Amino acid sequence: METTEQIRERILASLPGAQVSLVTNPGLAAQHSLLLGAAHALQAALLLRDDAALRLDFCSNVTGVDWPEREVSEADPTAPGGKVKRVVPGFLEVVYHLYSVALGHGPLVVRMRTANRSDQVTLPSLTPVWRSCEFQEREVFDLFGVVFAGHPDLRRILMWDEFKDHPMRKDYVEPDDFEWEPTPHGDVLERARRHYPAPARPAKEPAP
Amino acid sequence: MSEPAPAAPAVTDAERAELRRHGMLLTSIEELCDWGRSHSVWPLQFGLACCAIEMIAASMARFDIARFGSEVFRPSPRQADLLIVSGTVTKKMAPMVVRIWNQMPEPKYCIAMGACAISGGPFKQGYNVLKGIDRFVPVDIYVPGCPPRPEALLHGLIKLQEKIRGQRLGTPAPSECPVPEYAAHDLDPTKNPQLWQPPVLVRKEGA
Amino acid sequence: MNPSGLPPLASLPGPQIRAVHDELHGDLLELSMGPHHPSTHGVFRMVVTLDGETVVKLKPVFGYLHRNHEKIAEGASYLGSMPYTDRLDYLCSMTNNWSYALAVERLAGQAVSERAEYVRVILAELTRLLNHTCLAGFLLQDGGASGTPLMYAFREREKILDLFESLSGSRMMCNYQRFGGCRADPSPAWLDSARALVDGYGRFLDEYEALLTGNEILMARTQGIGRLSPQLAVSAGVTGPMLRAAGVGYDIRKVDGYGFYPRFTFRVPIGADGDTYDRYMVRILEMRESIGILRQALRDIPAGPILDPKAKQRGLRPKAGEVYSRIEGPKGEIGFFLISDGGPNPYRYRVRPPSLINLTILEDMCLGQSIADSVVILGSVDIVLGEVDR
Amino acid sequence: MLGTGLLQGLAVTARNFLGSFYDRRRFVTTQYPEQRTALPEAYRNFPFLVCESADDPMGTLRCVACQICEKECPPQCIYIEKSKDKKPDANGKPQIYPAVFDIDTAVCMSCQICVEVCPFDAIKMDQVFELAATDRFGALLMDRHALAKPNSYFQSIHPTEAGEVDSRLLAARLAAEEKARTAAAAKAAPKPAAPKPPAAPSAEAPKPSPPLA
Repeated sequence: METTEQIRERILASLPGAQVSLVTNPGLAAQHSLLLGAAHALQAALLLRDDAALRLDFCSNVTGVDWPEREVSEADPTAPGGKVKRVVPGFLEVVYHLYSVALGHGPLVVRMRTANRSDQVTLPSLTPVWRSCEFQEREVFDLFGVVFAGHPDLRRILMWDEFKDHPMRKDYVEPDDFEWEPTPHGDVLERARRHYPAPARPAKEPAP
Repeated sequence: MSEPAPAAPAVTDAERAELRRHGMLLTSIEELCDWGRSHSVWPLQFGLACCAIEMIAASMARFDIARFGSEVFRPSPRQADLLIVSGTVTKKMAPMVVRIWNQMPEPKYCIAMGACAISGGPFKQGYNVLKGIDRFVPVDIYVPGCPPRPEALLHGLIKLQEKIRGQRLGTPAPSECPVPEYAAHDLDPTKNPQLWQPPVLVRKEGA
Repeated sequence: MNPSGLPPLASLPGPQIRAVHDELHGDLLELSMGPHHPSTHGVFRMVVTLDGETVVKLKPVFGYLHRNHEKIAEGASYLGSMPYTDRLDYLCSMTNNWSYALAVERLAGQAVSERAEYVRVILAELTRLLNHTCLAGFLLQDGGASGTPLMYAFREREKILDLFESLSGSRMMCNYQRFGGCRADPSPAWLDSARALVDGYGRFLDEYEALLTGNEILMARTQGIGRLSPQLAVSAGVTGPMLRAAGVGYDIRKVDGYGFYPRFTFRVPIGADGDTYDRYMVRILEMRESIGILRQALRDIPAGPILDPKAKQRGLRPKAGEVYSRIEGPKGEIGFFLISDGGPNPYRYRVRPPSLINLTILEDMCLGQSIADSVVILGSVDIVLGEVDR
Repeated sequence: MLGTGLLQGLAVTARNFLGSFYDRRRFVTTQYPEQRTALPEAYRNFPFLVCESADDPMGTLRCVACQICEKECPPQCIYIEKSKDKKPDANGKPQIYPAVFDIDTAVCMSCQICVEVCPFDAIKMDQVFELAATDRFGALLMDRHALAKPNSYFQSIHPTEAGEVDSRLLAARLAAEEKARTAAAAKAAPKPAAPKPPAAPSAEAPKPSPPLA
C-alpha cells in the first residue's frame, strides 16, 4: 500500500480544497493516520473506497476517543519564567480503520474531530460508504456523544434510551452504588465511606 | 413471611432414624412434599453470560444434572421452580430478570451463580453493572467462582435441595418484587431495601 | 420470493376464497424476541415485524450484557486487562488473549519466543475446534434438533477444556497469554495428550458429519436460507467464516501472516451460495484445516523458553502512541485498538467485536424469510453476547 | 435417495446409544458428589495464604503485607492493613505482617495475577470449589484466618510448584546464612578470640523470587 503521505496527496489531487492532514503516531507501531475535515470527509471516504489503487472497501473498526480540555506548558522566552501555560480545547475524535479485501492491504487510519465536546459535536456519518459503520457509529454516539449527520438510524445502542450521559467520556461520574464495599481502595473507599454511619467506618485508610 | 410455630413432633428425628434403620419408613405430608420438591427442581433456561456456558455444561453428559432431577430446563418462567442467575446482570437487564422472577410460580428458588451475579464480580466497577442480583430478587444460594465449575453449581444445587427439605408447608408470603425502571442516570430505585440490607462492616485490628 | 408467504392470488380458485385471501392481509405484527428467549444465544433481543410468518423488518437491540469492559480497562493496568479479555468471547478466551497480547507487544515492542508462537497457534486452533463444534451444536439446537448434536459437541468440548485446564488452570477463563510469550510451559505429557486429541478429532468430525451434513431436514432448513452477497458482506465488515461462506477468500491468518501462520500449509474454505448451509459447511471444513495446522505445529514445536523472564508484565508503560492489531478469531476479526499516553494504563482501549459487526446484516439476511428461519440464521452468525455488548 | 442422510444419522445415534452400554470411552459421566474428577495440578479457584506451620498459622504467614497483590488485583477484591508491630518470620527476621487480609470471593475472578506478582510466594491458588453459601456477606468474605493454609497443604495440591518454591526459598535461606557466616567470619578475623555464633538462622529476608517483573 502507498504511504499515508501519498494517500493524502492522492486525496488532495482529486479534492482540491479538502482539509486532509497527516497525524503521525510516535509509537513503535507507526500507524500514521489522516485527519479529515468534516466538510469533505464523505467525498474523501468515497474516494478511498473507490480509487483503483486503494480500494479500501472494508472498514474494520470505528471508535471514538475523548480528549478533554487540558493545560500544557510551553517554552516561551518572552514570558516570565520562560514558560507559558496554554489551554488546549477539548474535542471528540472518531477513528476509522480501513482495509482492502480486494487488494489485501491496510490498515489506513482515518480520523475526524469535532470542534468541541459540548455543542458542536456533529460529524458526517460514513455509514453510506461502509455499511459496517452503522452499529459502530451508533456506539460512538451512545458512549461518546458524537452526532453523526446522515446516519440512517442514530439511536442509543448499548444503554437504554432514557439514559442521559455519555459514559465513555473521561469526565463521566458513575452512579453511586457503593453501599457494600468490603475491599475498597482509593476512590471507591471514599465513596463507600459516605454510606457508612460516622462511628463505624469500614476501616481506616491503608498506608500508601 | 409468617410461619406457623411447628407443633412438637409426635416422633422425634432420632426415633425416626432408628425406625428407618429397621426398615420402617415414617413420613409426613410435609416431608413427602419437600422430598418431591427437592428432587424435581426445574430450572429456567436462562443464560446471561459466561456462567451460562458452564450451566449448559452441567446439563450435558459429563456432569449430568439429570441425576438430581433438574435436567428439565424450561424456557418459560411459568413452568420453572429455579432461577439460576448465571452471569452478569446489567442495569439494562435487571428489570427483565425481576419480571421473570415475578412470573415464576411459588414455591420458587434462586441461585446466584458466579461472581457477577452475586456482587457484580470483576465487572462491579462498571457503570452499567448491577452489583448483585440480590438487590432486587431474594437469593437462596450463592455459588462463588468465575465461572464456578459445573461441579460447583451441582454443589449449590445439593445445598438448595437440603434447604428445600427443611422447609415447612404453609402459605408462603407472595414474593412479588417491584420492578426497577430505567432513569436518566441509573435504575430507579437502585435497590430493594426490604430485600437487601448490607451489614456495616467494622474491622478490628488483627481480626 | 413471495413476501406475504401466501400462495399467489391467481392460483386460488373462486372469488370467495380470493376474498378470504384479501381479508387475511391483516396488520403487521411486531414481536419482541429476547432478551430472555431460548434461541437468542443469551440476552440478545430482536424486534421483528411480521407479515404472517414472514419477516418484513428486524431490528436488533443490544446492551443487555454491556458490562463496560472498555471503561474498566482504561482504569486498569495493561496486565490487569488480560483476564477481562477472557470474558469477552467466553468460548474463545485463548484467541482473545492472543489478540490483546499481540496488540500490547506491538505497542511496547516486545518480541515473542519461538516456542510461545507455536503454543499460541496450537491453542488458537484448539479454540477454533471448540468454538466451531459448539456452534454447530447450537445451530442445530436452534433448528429444532434439541439435545443430540449439542451433547456430542459438549462431549468433545470437555476434552479440549481438560487440556486447557491442565495447562492454564481454568476451563474457560484461561488468562494464559502474557506480553512476550505464555504463562506456563506445556509439558511433553501435555503435548502428547494434545496429539492424541487431534488424532481422534478427525474421527469425531466424521461421526458428526455423518449425523448432520447429509441430513435432509438440516438441508431443508438451511439451504437457500439467509443468503448473503459477497459485496454486502465486505461492505458490512463481516469477517470470519461468515465472510468466507459468502465467497470471499479473506483470512487474516493468510493476509496478515501474524504469528507463525506463514509456516503452516492450510487451505481457506470458501462457500458458493452464502446461505446458512454454507456457513455451517465452511466451519466444518475449517475444523479439518485446523486439525492439519495442529498436526504440523505439534510436530514441529521447538524446545526453548516460553516467556522471557525479563519481559515486563507488571507496571508496563508503553511509549506514547497507538496501535490497532487484529487476528483471525473463530468468529472473525478480533482486534484491539490501544492508545497509550505513556502511563501505566491505556488512554483508550477498544475491542473490535466480530460478533457485533457480523450482526449488521442480520436484517438483510432475514428479510423475506419466515420467523423460524430467522432463528436459524441468527444461529449461523455465531454470536457471543459477551463480545457483542462488551 | 431422500432419507438416506436421516438414516445415516440415526445409525450414528444408535451406535452411540448402544456403545454407551459397553464402550468405556463413552462412560463420560462423573457421578459428582460420590465420585470426583481428578483436578489437574494447575487448577486454580481462589487464592489462599501460605503459612509455614499449621499449629500457628497467624504467626508463620509468609505475607509481609507489601500490598503489591492488593494494588495489582484486577477486580480489586483484596484488602490489606499492615500491622503496626513486627513479628519474626520463618528466618527470624522481624517483619511487618498483615493485620487485616481479606479477600472477597464474591468478587474474585480467579485470574492468578496476585500469585504472579507476589515476590514472597506468600499467596497461592487454592483448589477448593465447593463454597456455595446461603449468606453472601458473611461466608464469602474471607479473612486471614480462613485464608491461611499450611505449606504442607500447598505441597499436596500443587506438588511441582511447591517443590520449586521450597527449593528456591531454601537456597535463598542457605545463601543468606552463608553470607551472614562470612560476614561474621570477616568481622571475627582480626580478633580470633570468641567467634560469635551467626545470629539466629538468618538476617536476610528470603530473596524475592523472580516473578513476572
